[in-house]
Amino acid sequence: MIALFNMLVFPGFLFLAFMGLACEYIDRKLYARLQNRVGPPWFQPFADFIKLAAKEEIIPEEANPRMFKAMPVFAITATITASFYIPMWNARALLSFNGDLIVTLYLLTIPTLTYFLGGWYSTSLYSKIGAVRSLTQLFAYEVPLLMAILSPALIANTWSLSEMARFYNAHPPYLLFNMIGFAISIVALLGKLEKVPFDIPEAETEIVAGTFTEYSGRLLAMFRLSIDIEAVVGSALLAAVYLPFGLGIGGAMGFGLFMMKVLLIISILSLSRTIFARLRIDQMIEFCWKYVSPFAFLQILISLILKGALAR
Amino acid sequence: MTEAIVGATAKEEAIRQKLVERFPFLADKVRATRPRRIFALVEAKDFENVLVFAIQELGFTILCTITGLDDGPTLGFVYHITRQDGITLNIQYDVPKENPVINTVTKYFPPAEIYERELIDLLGARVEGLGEGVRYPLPDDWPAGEYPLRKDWKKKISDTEAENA
Amino acid sequence: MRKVVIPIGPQHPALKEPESFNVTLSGERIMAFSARLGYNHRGIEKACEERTYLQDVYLIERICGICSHTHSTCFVQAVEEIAALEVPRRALYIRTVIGELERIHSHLLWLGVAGHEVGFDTLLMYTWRDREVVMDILADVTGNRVNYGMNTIGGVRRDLDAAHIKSMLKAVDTLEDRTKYYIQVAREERTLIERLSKVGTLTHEDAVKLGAVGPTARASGVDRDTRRDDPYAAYGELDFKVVTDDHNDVYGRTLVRMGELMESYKIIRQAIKNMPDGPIAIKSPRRIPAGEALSRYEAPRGEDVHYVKANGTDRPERVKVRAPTLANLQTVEKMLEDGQLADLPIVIAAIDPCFSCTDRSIVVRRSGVRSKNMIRWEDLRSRGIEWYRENRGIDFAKLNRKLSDRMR
Amino acid sequence: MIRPGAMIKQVLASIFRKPATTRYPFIRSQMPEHFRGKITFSPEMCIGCKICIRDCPSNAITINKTGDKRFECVINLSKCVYCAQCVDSCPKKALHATREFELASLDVKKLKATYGDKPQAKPEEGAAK
Repeated sequence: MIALFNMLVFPGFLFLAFMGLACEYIDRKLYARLQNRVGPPWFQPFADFIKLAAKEEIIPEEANPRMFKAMPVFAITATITASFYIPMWNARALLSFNGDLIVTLYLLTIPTLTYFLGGWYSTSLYSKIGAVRSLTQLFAYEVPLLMAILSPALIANTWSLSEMARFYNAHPPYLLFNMIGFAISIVALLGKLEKVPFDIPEAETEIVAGTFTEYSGRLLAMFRLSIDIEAVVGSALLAAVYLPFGLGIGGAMGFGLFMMKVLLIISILSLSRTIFARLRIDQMIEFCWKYVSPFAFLQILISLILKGALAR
Repeated sequence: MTEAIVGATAKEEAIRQKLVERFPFLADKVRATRPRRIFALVEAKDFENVLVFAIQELGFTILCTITGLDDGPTLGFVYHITRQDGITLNIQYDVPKENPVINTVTKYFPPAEIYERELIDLLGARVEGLGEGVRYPLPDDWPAGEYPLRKDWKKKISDTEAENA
Repeated sequence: MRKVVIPIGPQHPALKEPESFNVTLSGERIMAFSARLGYNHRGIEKACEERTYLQDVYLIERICGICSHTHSTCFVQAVEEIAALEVPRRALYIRTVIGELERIHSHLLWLGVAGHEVGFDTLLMYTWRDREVVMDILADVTGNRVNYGMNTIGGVRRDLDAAHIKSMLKAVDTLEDRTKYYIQVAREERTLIERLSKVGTLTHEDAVKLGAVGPTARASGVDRDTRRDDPYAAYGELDFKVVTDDHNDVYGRTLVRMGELMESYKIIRQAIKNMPDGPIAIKSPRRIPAGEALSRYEAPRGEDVHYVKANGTDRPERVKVRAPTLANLQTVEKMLEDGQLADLPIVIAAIDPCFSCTDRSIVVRRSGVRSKNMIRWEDLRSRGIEWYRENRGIDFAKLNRKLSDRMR
Repeated sequence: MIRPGAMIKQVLASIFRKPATTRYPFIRSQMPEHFRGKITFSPEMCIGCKICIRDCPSNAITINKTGDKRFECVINLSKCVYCAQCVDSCPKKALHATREFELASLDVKKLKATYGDKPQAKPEEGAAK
């Protein structure tokens, strides 16, 4: 029973959904204030979600209805299951085993696959192009993300997020070595959440709404919710891997600290959404392979050297 | 306009002289109404050589636009061509309305194609030498044979329009 | 990769006005491009023949929302030329000032739209916030933010008093350093430069051959500007530089437009400094003597040409309008050659298309056939209420009745 | 020099600046002094010369006779383009432009503004507020 409660209510669906929408509000409000605008009221994301959920959803004729409806559900469940392995405010995540780092990263890749399949199954020209673009973009940012997240694990020589958090919690000075990895994973998170410099699949001025062109009503609401939750889970993962200090103090203080870290990452994301123009798909890939990946190698190199120095 | 509107300046006179020299029958047909404007009325048959002369010798290499006129029995076509220093030559020739056939000028001015398509749609001119192309500006389901810019064409008001007029 | 044809428009988020393009793609590369125009054709030229000259001034002014002063000045100049009216010099100066204010707000608007097309919405928000400064001045001086109604045959309808001039000069100062900031951003923001340079290239020869006009031509090194070549209004007595550039691409057009903004500020200051006193309009006869005139005007998008033919009555015989976008559209096909799909919106936006100018027609509704299923407002609402009751079990009917009672 | 994020200083500075946008429907915005909004009519000045009808570009104005030397004016707000040419053409200055611009309404009938003094009632305002 407790597991059901955990899964559905507290650190699970309801809590994450609420946090996702709250973070979306903060993101849109900060984005507006950065552009010298007033910005939406606090209930805007909730109102959007409810309005979309009430609307009629149209399924294109040629689209395969089962797959068309299943994609949003996969997207949400993947992100929520990923959140169980991440140590949010107490040192141990809900579930943790040696190797849950790899599982979390794969779970966070599933939403992008669902965008691709969703776009492909809605058989409309715009969503097909959007789907292909989201896949090409996936290859560009996924490799640097993996390398950037694996390097702290190397130093802590464990594959489990919780042990890693405990290791860094024990001796924080090693955190400074991971700062390059932190920057790289921020860029990769931008790509994963399809925020402006990399929102090429959903470029509304070129291909209407990219992968989500044919989606409407509850399905679109679920897709949008999955992106919000993914933003929260992504920044929680980054916070757990790169800023794991102060995990031990449980209770309200720990929760407040966790919220601060997530808010910091969310504001970095919305700041980058303000100051960059959207790149073309070829420029994005070139940027990722020419700048982001070399730095990821550099980060792994540093971790290996440090590991070598520590071992003696 | 800054200079007096009354007389044209020397440059326009020089062009007028050259035109009349080259085509004596144009003597009373070319008038320079104001600085930088020359209007010429030519016969349909020698329009081509006047145009070529204007482009090659007088340097009118830029086409502003082509205007179609409906003067009752004939259709008039005015070609507005200009050059770097701003002087604009407007050559007009008339064609009987029964068979309004003109030949294209796209070999001298590539952008003329869209102006000629407009003449086809709105005035019912038939342009020789203009290839197939996208229709401009009327919609595809526009009834054939109806040319809105002709004087005898009246706009048909649909009942809904009449109702909330 | 097999070819796929993407229809863009007539309704598309990137295009503010209805026009339809068919783009043949292989992968992301554009192979062929064809444009179908005329969706916004409203028959303004035919309508002009049914109205008097004075009524035509207001009809012609509504050809385009952004460059309304352009069309009305161009038309009024042609009519004044036919009627040989001696327009007072103060009116010419006021027309020039309003024309330059319109160029400022049109270029700032374009800068924002260009930013939006490449996904840089911050530029849109900031440029349109600064544009409000010039819109307020226009609303204060002419009585409306757009469709200023400043021109009448024989002069202008409103005078500039000292207060207007003071607020105008102050606005020009604030706008000048805002534009300097945008020029600096355009020169330094890497992602913006990356998206704008080497996109939609148009070589000098093509620009001349295809008859490009305005900033699109000047960005390819074509040194043509109607304000200097064929001066009208007060431009003969003002000195200003024609901004050209040789980038031959969208980035060049951005720099040209921003250079023109700086020139406009200079022109406005000059025009205000030596604006003569005197009357602002003279009485114009209702019947214009027979004659014809061609008037050219440098609109923010390029050279705008009006040809007016009068037959002695109080209605024009023929009014021909050739908007700058019609000339620039021929070059879009050349610019898009082996471009990318992602560049299509910015290349089309780079010529700052104004399809309302280009088409000028009414879509004539066929009587009978199509008008039967014209959905009226009420049945649309009742159909919506119906749907919600069946599918969602929520009954809005009571709410709707309460709402409509309150409306009555 | 060319660097990504050139607008970062300006963008961060505007967090502390008052936003340029206002909440329009809740905070009314005021149009300037000589704004050409809805046209109003004062019946006592009108002499029924109908110059305004002839000059109106979209024939949105009609003048009816309601008694000897008394006229009422009906303006069709949906056809009027607010150019105020009638205000300029009227020899007796019977028409003038107000600053009111919020004239949208769901019901076409609401868009006919009738100004004229019924023998006893004051000129009733037909347009929806």
